[in-house]
Amino acid sequence: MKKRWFILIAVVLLVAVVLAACGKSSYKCEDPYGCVNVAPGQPIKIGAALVLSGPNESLGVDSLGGVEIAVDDFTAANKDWLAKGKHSIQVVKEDSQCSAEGGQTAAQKLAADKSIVGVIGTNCSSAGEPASKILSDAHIPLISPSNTAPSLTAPKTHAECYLRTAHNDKVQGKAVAEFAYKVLGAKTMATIHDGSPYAEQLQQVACDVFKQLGGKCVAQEAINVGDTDMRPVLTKIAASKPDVLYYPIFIQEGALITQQAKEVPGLENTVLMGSDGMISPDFIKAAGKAAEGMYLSGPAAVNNEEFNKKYEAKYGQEPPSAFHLHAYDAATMLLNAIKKVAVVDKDGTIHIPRKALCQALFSTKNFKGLTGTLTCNQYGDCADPKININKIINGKYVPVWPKK
Amino acid sequence: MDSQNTFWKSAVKNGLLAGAIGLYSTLVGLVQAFNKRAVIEQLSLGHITLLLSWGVVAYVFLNHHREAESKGKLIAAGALVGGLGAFLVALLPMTAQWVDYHFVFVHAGPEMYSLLTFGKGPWVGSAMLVAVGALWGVLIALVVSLPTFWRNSVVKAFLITITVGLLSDLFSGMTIGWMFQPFLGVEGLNILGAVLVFGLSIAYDYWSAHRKPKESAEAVATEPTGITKAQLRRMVVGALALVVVAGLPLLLGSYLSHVLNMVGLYTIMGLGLNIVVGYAGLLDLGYVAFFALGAYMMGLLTSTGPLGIAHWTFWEAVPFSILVAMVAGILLGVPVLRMRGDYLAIVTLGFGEIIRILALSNWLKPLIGGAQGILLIPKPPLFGFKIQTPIHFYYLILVGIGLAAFVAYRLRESRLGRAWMAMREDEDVAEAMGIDLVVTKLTAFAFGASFSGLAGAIFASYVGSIFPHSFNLLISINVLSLIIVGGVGSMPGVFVGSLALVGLPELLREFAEYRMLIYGLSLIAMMLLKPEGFWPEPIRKRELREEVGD
Amino acid sequence: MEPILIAKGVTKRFGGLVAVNNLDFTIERGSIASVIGPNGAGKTTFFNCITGFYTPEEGKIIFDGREIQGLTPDRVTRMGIARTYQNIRLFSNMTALENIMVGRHPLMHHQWWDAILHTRRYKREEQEALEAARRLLNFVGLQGLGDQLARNLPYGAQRRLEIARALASEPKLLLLDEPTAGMNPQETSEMIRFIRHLRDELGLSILLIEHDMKVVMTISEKIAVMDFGKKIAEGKPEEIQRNPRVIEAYLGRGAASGIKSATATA
Amino acid sequence: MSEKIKYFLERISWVDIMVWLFGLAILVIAVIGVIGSIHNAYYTKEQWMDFVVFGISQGGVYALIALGYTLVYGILFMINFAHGDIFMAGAFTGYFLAAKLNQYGIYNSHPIISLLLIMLLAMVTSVVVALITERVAYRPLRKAPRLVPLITAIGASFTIEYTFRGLYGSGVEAYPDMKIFVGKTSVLGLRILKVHLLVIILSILLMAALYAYVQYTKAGKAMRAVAEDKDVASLMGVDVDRVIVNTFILGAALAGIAGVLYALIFKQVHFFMGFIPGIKAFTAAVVGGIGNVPGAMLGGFILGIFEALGPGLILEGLGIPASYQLKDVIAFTLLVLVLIFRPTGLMGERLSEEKV
Repeated sequence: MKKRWFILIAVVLLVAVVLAACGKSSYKCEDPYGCVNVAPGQPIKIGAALVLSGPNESLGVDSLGGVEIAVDDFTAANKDWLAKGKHSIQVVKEDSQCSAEGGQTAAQKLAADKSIVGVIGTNCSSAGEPASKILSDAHIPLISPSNTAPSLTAPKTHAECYLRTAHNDKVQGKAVAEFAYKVLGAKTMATIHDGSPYAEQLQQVACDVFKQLGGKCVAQEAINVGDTDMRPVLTKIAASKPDVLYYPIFIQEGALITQQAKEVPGLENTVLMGSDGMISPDFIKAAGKAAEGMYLSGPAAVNNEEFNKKYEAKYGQEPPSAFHLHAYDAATMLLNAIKKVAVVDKDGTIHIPRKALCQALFSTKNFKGLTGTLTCNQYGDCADPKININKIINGKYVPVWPKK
Repeated sequence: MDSQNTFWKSAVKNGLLAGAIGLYSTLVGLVQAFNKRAVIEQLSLGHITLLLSWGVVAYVFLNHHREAESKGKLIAAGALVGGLGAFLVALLPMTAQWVDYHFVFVHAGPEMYSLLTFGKGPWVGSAMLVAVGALWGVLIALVVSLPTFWRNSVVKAFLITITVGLLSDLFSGMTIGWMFQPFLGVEGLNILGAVLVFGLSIAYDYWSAHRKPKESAEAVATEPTGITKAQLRRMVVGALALVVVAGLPLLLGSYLSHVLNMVGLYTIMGLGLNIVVGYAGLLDLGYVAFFALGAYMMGLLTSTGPLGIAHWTFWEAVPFSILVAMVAGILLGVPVLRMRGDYLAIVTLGFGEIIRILALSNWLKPLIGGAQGILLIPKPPLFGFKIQTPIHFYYLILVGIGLAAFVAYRLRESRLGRAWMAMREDEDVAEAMGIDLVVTKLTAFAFGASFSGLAGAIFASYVGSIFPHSFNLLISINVLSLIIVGGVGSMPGVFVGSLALVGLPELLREFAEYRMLIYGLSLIAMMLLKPEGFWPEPIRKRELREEVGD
Repeated sequence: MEPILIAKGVTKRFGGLVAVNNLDFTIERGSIASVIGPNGAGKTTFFNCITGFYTPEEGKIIFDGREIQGLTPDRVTRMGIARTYQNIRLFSNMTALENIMVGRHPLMHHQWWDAILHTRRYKREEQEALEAARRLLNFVGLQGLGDQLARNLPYGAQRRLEIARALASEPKLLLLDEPTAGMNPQETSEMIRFIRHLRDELGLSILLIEHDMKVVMTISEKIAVMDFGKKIAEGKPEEIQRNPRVIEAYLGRGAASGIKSATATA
Repeated sequence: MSEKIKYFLERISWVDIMVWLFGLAILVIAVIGVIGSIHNAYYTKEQWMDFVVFGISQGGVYALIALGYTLVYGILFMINFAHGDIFMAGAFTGYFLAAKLNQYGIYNSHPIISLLLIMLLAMVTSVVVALITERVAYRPLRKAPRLVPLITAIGASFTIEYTFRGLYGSGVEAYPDMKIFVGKTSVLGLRILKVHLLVIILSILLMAALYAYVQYTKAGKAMRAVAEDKDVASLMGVDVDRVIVNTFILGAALAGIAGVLYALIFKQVHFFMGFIPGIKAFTAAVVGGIGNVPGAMLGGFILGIFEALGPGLILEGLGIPASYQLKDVIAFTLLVLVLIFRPTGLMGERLSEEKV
């Protein structure tokens, strides 16, 4: 039997060597980080490291839709370019979860696949921290549609080839505070977060700015994911009678607070505000009538009629969260950059130099995306940071600020 | 005549069961979700799921009646079971025009119906589905009526081929991945690969069944002087194993090494919890607390960010991580000294949650970062070299496992180890044997916690940033499950358990939302199949052996 | 002969029930003494008071010149008292040898660091323990069964293993709780011989609780009879046999209670 | 003299002293917190009463789930980890009926009948899930070491959760408002939400019924006999399997009702909703003394009240920010404290020394 094993291995080796020899091409890669070579008939692979399980899954499903539609659109627009070598574009999905170790695992898996050109992700900043480092070490660009933690693009801590089309928390927190103080005329504000880094950061920024403007942050409370009885914490907040209650959390707990706030004496005149974590048809469904009149901040471009049509046609539902357009832009940016730096051989093989790709991404200027006009700075912030405040009227998100 | 009736009755019953399982996997969405994943050329995992849900029932049923019934009847029964199973599933698309299943079942929609009916409409398609089910049943009946050797071999080869196909994308990520390219499709195996795997599996079975059993005789033969052949063989095998273990990550590439690293971290934790639960019999559901403490200690002491308090290196901080976890183990051990069994379980669970919530709290945010966690935790330096990639960490973790296993093993073979086990068996009698329960319990908690602290410290440095969300109850549950799946109290069992419960789920990542379902089902299945664990603790033979320890 | 154990006015209550009532009892060094009495007379409770499982509300228990009432069981054991249980309580998932080695726990002193580093102290003690365990295994006639799990041993072997485990701590006083329970006449007489052998060979003092009158009468040098927690008689076997109160308490009511207990389990 | 000191020193249990000191320290901190909070006078009297009412209604739900834990534990001595998910199964399935009834207007025109129908469906679903779980995951392992069924229970918990996620989807579904239960009413001068009143009354009624069932019916007596000693009970002619199945049915039916009540208070249902209430209910059962039916009720209410009241009453007085985040810390500390002073729970039988 041992002999048979040897024979088998020998055959395998032989076949492999022959195949490797056939694959030789005329292009010589001079990029210091190497090149991705896509043989004719093979797909160009881009990764999607998104949260595809657990409580924040709608965020990932939403972004994934954006990426896939971007790929469809790019494929349709660049038929000739792809047709030469019979290429297609394949999206490799990885669940990065909403945690550091999830981000790490997804990044490791994508980094191990040498045919991956670039990655869209992650959704949660906690996953983005390790993922950005690992993928940059592998010279694979990572573009996030919804990481909002400032540290990811801070001068000292950013990763070499990490970019994002999402706005920084600081922008949104500021918008909320300004809207509450200037437009609503609120003098006191209370906040609730759910212990997620995103919500915690956002309410902190909002509070800080609100104070700078001259208002008062009367209570900063927190709940835990999975809590259901919000009445005690709301009763506590009611005792300080805030003008505005801001809770930038997610659908489940957000809906509970919205509903129960109506039942707690003392909060009758308090205006409720939330953020993009609750911009979702699911939220309206879960919170019901209680959500009427509530204000939600979010990226200015949430409702793109044309995109929504494509999304519904493809998935049979509305986009479940607020970052699909950012994901669309991220993917389009990546694909355009790939096309820009790629060298196509006579036989149709596409060569993509890695460092050049990364540089091309960072030099993106005045890119007309669905979220606005994107220009990347040296640390990887590409967003056109426009924030809208939406009001829920008859179960629809209606932008009310800034006035056009 | 009567037995005939019961045979057919039970065939119908099994057909209904097959249908129920088929309906379950369809409605839960397994079939549809897996349909996108090719395993062998065009055959998708979705198809396989359906076929397996009928096939397993049919196989078990037919195999049970193999002796008593004729071949023809088996085939007929197989067709009945498979066909009936398929019919029940086909009821969905057939009745869909009148009943709105989608109102309740999210996956019941046109996409699923067209998948089930091969896109041929409810009537033609359903007939096709039933035909496929019946044929599949016949095929299974044919396999069942093969002679024992071939039957087992074919079933095994079938399962192995599916598994290899399922995991085939891992091969391309390996360092030696190019070797496998000719056998892989865009996804999964190609026909060549599938045939090859199937054939190899059968060939191997054939070989191992027909080789001459001379080796067993060899093993018994003892040389009068010095080492026996068996011992020599053990040494050679041990040396080979060492080489393999050392070379593994180089062979597997960075992703699989990463998976092994996670398995390794859980192994360290498992070895620690094994002391608490396996040896001392103290049911601890809050084990993650010490993991968190080790990680946070490492983060605070080494981070180069604003929360770092000492800017030490990994090596300077590790002893403190272990020490802090150990002290915490003792402190949290004191209030539970008087509690037994399940009371202990819920209280430790509470401790684990308390630690996590405190780590998350606004209250302690100025010290440990709250929800924002601790960032910028540096990698361990090593003589001017930086331990950075998963492959590097593999060796670091390997050293950690070695250390933990060494300590656990030596403790087990001591007065303290026996005291732990005596306490596990009967606390009162142990006390009456002169064992100080307080000291014995607290040392168990302390050692268990210190292993967890070590794992946490490595984890923090490995991931580079830690967040309170990483330290949830699921980790405690996972560690407890893996030591029980491996075999309570057994050190090799810990490794087998973490391979099964940490390694496999990592490999099943692409099934995202179905991963936990598979995890839950396999926990139940594993315990039903092997209640004593996959590698139960071996009984130490020492009545007639002279040596003590080594 | 000087006494090894003196109990003076020991009283133990559970709520309203007085399980042991003002009991006085003395065991001479090197003797075999017994406590008998009908079910629920408080014999095992008295045992538990001696071994530290219970703290008597009143009275003193003096062992080897020191008061031991209220001490924890591990301390009592370390002072030199070992016991067995009425319903055998072995460490069932440990081997016979390991069971005995656990019994040697109080005589060993190495700490966890010794075990990890394999210091000389560890090696010496482990070697001694292993040898002692093998010796005891042979002594109780279980040679060759050392590597069996305790739960897999036959009933009689389990009884003897339990005694071996108790002996491993090298006690001065051995308490045996119904050592012949569930044994056939032949096993019983073997056990009688064995208990005598223990005393003669090892010079132990032995206190036993027994139901079987024949065993008690053949083996004991001194017998105390308990009923409802009280000692109703004390003396040599022949004295007890003649004592009218014992006959009344034991036979008169004992028969009735025997019937009752038989119906209760049915 | 020194003899006497030595005599006492030898008999002091340092562990007991340490453990008691530990408990005492927590109590002292709690008292300081309470004094601080009262001194702050941050809340009005009505608000304090509100906290208690919120706590009682939440506690009622906990108690109903806790009963399932306690019943199963009392008989099989196993933690049925999947019980929280059995609760979810009922509530989640009930939603679809509620939605349909609402669609046809029956929901608000015949609220009581609707509610009963929904509860019936929820009970049936929960019972079916519980029976399948028992048959597949627990019964084959009844003779196995105790940790093994614990692991299958954990496996069953995941399986049920993700099965329902697959069947019904991962989204949040919202029970429609039932008009007659919207708004507040006042009882004994307390303002109270109507839903809360309904939940409190129903849960107390159900518990009383259960207690009577266990205490006075033949089936209940058989149950207690099995709990006492399975072997003896089966010798006495009790069908042990049957009793165990009955116990699961009873626990699951209560969980199903609890699920609907929960959905009435909090409106939303989703596949993961059983996990945290499950753990809390188990905690409640232990606080009350696991295996003890009135204990589970008591434990549920106490836990509910502490969770609602504790952060405001204790933590704020200590100057801890965002105190509601630490609600679970209070819950688990309460558990530790109770077990320190009463190792078998508030109403659990004292481990009688006779059992040694």
